[in-house]
Amino acid sequence: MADTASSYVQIDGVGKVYPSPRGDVVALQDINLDIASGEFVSIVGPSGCGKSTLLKCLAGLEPISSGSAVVAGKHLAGPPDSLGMVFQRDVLLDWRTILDNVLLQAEFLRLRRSDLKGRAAQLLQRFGLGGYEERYPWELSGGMRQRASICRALLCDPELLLMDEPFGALDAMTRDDLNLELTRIWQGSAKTVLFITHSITEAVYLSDRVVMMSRGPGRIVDVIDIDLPRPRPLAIRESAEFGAYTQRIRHHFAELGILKE
Amino acid sequence: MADTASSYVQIDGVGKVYPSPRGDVVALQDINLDIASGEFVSIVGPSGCGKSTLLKCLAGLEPISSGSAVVAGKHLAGPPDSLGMVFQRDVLLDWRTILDNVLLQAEFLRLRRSDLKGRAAQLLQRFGLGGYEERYPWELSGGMRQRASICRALLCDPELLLMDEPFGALDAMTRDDLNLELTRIWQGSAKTVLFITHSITEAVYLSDRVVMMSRGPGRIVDVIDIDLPRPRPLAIRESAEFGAYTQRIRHHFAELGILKE
Amino acid sequence: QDPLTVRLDFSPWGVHAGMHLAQDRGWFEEAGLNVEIQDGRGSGNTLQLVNAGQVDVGQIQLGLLGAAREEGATIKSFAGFQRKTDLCILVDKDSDATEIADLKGKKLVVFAASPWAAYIDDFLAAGGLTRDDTEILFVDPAALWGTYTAGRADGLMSTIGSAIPVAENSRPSKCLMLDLAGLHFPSYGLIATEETIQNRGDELKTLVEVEQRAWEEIKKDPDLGVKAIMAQRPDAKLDPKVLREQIQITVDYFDTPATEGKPIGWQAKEDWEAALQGMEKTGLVKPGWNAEDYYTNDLVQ
Amino acid sequence: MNGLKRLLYGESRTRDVLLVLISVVILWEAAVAIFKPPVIFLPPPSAIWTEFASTPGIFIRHMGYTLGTTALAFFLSVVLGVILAVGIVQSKFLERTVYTLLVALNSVPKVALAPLFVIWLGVGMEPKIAVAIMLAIFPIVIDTVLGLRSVDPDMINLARAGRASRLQMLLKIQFPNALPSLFAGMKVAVSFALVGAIVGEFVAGGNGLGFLVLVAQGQFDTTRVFVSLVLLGLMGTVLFYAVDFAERLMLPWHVSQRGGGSPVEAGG
Amino acid sequence: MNGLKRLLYGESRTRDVLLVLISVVILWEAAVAIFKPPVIFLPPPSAIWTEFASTPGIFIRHMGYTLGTTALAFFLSVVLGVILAVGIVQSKFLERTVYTLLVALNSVPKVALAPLFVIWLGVGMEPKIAVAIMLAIFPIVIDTVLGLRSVDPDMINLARAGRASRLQMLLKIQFPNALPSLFAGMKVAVSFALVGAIVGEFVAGGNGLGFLVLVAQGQFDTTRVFVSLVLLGLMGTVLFYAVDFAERLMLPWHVSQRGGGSPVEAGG
Ligand SMILES: Nc1ncnc2c1ncn2[C@@H]1O[C@H](COP(=O)(O)OP(=O)(O)OP(=O)(O)O)[C@@H](O)[C@H]1O
Ligand SMILES: Nc1ncnc2c1ncn2[C@@H]1O[C@H](COP(=O)(O)OP(=O)(O)OP(=O)(O)O)[C@@H](O)[C@H]1O
Ligand SMILES: Cc1ncc(C[n+]2csc(CCO)c2C)c(N)n1
Ligand SMILES: [Mg+2]
Ligand SMILES: [Mg+2]
Repeated sequence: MADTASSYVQIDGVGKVYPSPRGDVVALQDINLDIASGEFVSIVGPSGCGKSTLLKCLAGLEPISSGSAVVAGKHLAGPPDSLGMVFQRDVLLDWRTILDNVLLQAEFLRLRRSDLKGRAAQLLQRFGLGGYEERYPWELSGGMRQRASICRALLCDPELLLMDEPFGALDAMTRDDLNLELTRIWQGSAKTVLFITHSITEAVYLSDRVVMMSRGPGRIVDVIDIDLPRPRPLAIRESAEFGAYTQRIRHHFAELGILKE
Repeated sequence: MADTASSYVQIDGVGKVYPSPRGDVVALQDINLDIASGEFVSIVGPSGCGKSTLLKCLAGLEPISSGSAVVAGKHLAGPPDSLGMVFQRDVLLDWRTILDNVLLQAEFLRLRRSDLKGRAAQLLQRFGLGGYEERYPWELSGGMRQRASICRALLCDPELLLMDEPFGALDAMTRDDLNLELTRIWQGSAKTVLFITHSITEAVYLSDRVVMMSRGPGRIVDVIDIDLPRPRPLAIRESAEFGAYTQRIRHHFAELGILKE
Repeated sequence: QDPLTVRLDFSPWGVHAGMHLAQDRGWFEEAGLNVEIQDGRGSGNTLQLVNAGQVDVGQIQLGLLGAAREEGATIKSFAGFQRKTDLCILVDKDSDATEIADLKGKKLVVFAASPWAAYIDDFLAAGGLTRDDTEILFVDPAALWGTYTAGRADGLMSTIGSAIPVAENSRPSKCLMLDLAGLHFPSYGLIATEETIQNRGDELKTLVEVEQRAWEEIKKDPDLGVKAIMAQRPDAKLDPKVLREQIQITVDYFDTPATEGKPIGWQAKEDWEAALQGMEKTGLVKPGWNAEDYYTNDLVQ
Repeated sequence: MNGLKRLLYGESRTRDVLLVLISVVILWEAAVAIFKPPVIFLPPPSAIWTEFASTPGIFIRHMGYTLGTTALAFFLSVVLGVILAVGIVQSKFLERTVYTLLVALNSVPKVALAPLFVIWLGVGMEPKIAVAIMLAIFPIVIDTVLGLRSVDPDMINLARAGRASRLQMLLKIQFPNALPSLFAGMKVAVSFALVGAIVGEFVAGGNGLGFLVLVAQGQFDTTRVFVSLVLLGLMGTVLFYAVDFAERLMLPWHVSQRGGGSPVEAGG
Repeated sequence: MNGLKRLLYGESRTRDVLLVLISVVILWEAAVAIFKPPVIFLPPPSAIWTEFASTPGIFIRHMGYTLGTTALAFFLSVVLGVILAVGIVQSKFLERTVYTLLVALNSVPKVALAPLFVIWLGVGMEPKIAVAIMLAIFPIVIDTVLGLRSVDPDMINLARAGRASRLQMLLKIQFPNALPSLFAGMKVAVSFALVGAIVGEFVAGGNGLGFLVLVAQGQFDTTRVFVSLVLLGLMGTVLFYAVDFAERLMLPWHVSQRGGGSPVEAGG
């Protein structure tokens, strides 16, 4: 566990219930997690276990039903300052070009567009969207849209980055490239990252710790410290240590007996 | 190549251009592909290479700009009969419960709802959505929505199944389960399946053939026959033959130099 | 000098001849008045505007003062030109209807806000009829005429001066007058609030004087009036033949026996009393009225 | 379950609306008491109430008549309007013909047309219904057309891939999607149907609140005019919230209805 | 680039609209020639044209006046309506007060209120603008409220996570999202602003097409009434398509505008 003193995120017994006329849904139960400043934490878990819900709660977008959460030293009440968020569904605004979609965050923070235009174009370039700046979202493929929404989250160099399956719609190779890119960006700026992924490999490769969640109701079943040296070459994924980590996570999944609840 | 006589899908020099005031986009160029009846073909390729476009063209949803396509013996003019389609974005109707969303296809085909209600519930159960029949789409997680849209496509037992990254939002384990489930359904009913995926493993595991596409403009660079015996246990993925196939595909990706165009 | 706004009863027609002639000839200016003339949207609406102080003077059917003062309006008539009752029911010119009883079984159209509306029962009663003996249809002025000419009604309740000349073209008609029932309703004249009469009496006096002069001229030659109206209202595309007849009828209805020989504008107490008695019967005014509350001759010379 | 209660806006909503109305009445009464305008100018609420209470039967009877015309015209407007909107969306030809004519027709004030209607159709209920429909149908058509056209292209693709017929596309995809828009149109239309009924009554007939207004105007009885106007305002408010209520019942799934408030406020 | 040309509907659209209008004129003329109704009933288009051609200057001058009132009232309605809608969406209190009052007010026919307005505000331009605004503002408010409320919750979350201020949320998310709806409201409103201007002219003033209608009605000159009505229809059509054109210019991104036709037809 991370040292409490330098914790950036402290989650204490958090529970979340979605009220519904068709029966309330307990999405999270007794979640405890501390994330140190600058730490890269991934969440894995079966579909519907509450990963997105946890992220939304931390982003201050969904009120938590019980427990308490502290982000950047403040009790959670609304979205924390300096947050970058990638949603599970790319949420691009139809009425803005890709470049303008990326610059949205700058506008929210009342930064000068002209100051950030260069950075936005550079990010798009690095994420393989060079030349698409002036196109509209509906002219892009699914994976391209997703990458654009990542650029938007990264634009203003946030302290906390919450990413919900950001690379889900990308092929393995593009994914590898962007994993490297993300690691580079993270290491260059000491961000705290909470990262949801379905790729166990990706989780282990990117993270300092991997949180394993389970369903019914959503809770944490394991937290795995990934003690691999950094920088990590892509080839580290072939190493035995790496395999041990992924094996441990796979084991959890097998135990949970996915789909056979 | 499949025998033309029993071809279910014949694609001949197909090209697709999206006209746009911001510059036309050549999404597909000179695509040639025959798919035999009952064959399972996967498409892999980097993000934005035109996979979804190809699928939409075959579904008769986008007019092709050049070349010709024959599906089930008929020249393509509008969607073919007996088509099941899974879109890259789960397209669930907000005003219908999950069960009603799944039953939509039955209504389109003027089948009796009551006849198919049992099958719908069973499909939902098998795809891990038992108990969610009466919920609305916005009450589901991303992966759950995607599974619901797969159930919808499968409901009426279509001859041709076009699936655009159906398992993209699922964790590896759920994915494995559903790969097995899909294989079972496919084998039990002799469907012709065209399947887009970002998982090379998945493509090789599921398919009779894997089509490798490349970008700028979208074209086919390789078609790989997967000569693995069926039924295939999940463990076949650890085999050397399997590894050779994935290696070949990975090699293609590496050659294409993703993101560094 | 503050303009003196005069609002007429309706869009241009013959009864406006006096005002327009005076304006056209510049007689108001000569007399030191700055008069602005507006077309109106019905006598009742003009009355309301005068009462609210939005305009200074109104030229309207004076009989409306009965109900208006009952509701608290503080206006008076200070000159009555056309003093004879002009409310009439138009019927076919060649119809054999000559008295009230002949209306039995007939279909009559009337505007719901017309002064006629209040008199229907008493009018019919004078001929031994009740409302059930006829069919009364309430129709807007704009549709009234079409309904009548289309033959959907046998009679149309209006005023003789405004209606008969227009009817000539599409359904030649004659009149059954309100006074057949012994009821009286003072016709066109000028009104102002008691306050205006008090404060701007001199101007009003001059106004009446100029009007007297104008009507004297028109009496001699109605075509002066026709030309003046058409000159003042070039956009209205008026029919000179209709205007001339309207002016003629207006002039014909200037005098009652009680005003014979009196100056134009002067009003007789007995005429007002006769009218108010009828209004009392219909419930338009309550008993205890005083005729002199409704008019003044102070501004007429 | 407090679902139904929430649907009925709960007590707090009804209370707020009542509070507003009561405050308006008090302010109005006070203003009249202080500035003492003549009654013929602006009567105080108390006088309006006294006038109503003196002959409530008459007002209620005429109100019933107006309500009947309004309801019938509103119903026909919705049916006709939706049919027209569907036609316009389905066919470029209809769009360029019916739509254009409708736009032109809607720009001609009904107060000017109503007299012609009376001349053509007589003094019965027909011209009133006609005028009310002509007023009410336009917002329905415009908003339904927008709703039918604003379908997510992916949903259209879904239906086409499912070999949905045009009718199915319409009934199962486009129409549910257009419902929120249609309801917005209906909210505007229900008020306009009432206005249309009154305009019709102004022009012909001896029934309805419009007729009462005319007669009272002719007698300078401003208080009586106001009784009818206030009753019209109340009727319109009730009709509007009836449509609003129907919307809440039928569209629990729409974002504008979910969670009972604006999404901005929820949890913020 | 034929983008602008397409925006201008191309020749084919204009041609269709003209075709429709010409057919209507021919049918009308034929009907009058066959059934020979009295002119006071229904004049033939040829007579209407002759009447217009005899004094075109007069009609055009009064049309200009009406257009001025309409444009000013429409502009004010849009500004006020959007402000009100924003207030209503932002605050439950305003929703329950302003909204309710607006609904009540909208149910009171303006033809009945207009005389009161003239009594209160005089016979100048004010009552006309007031009446036109009161007619036009309602569809704008209703449709804008729907648009502001129908934002995808994910977009709201996106803005909240970005720490957008309320104002930014409004300007950068809700408002663009409400634009298609606002335009639908504006299309309805522009017609109603014209109608309102006419209703205003009916009760006061000596200018505008409404005044010409009244004068002609007073002389039972149906042909002249029809000249004004036809001019009103044409004006309304032009104004409507002006708003429609503005929409095409400003909302190329919206599905209802993309690809130039209904998505159902595209490629199907
Ligand atoms: N708005 C909502 N209303 C009601 N229930 C909800 C809502 N959002 C999510 N849920 C429920 O909460 C549970 C957790 O959902 P969540 O989206 O957090 O899952 P997830 O772990 O992100 O899944 P996935 O990997 O499929 O995206 C699910 O059972 C879902 O049905
Ligand atoms: N409606 C459209 N208008 C213009 N261009 C489009 C449109 N749809 C797709 N494109 C372009 O066509 C190309 C192929 O897109 P497509 O969606 O087929 O890619 P894809 O292979 O499915 O990618 P992904 O894996 O990211 O989903 C892209 O360059 C995209 O920008
Ligand atoms: C009882 C009564 N009936 C009709 C009118 C209407 N009127 C007066 S002048 C005019 C125009 C004629 O050219 C019209 C229609 C009225 N004022 N009083
Ligand atoms: Mg999720
Ligand atoms: Mg795709």
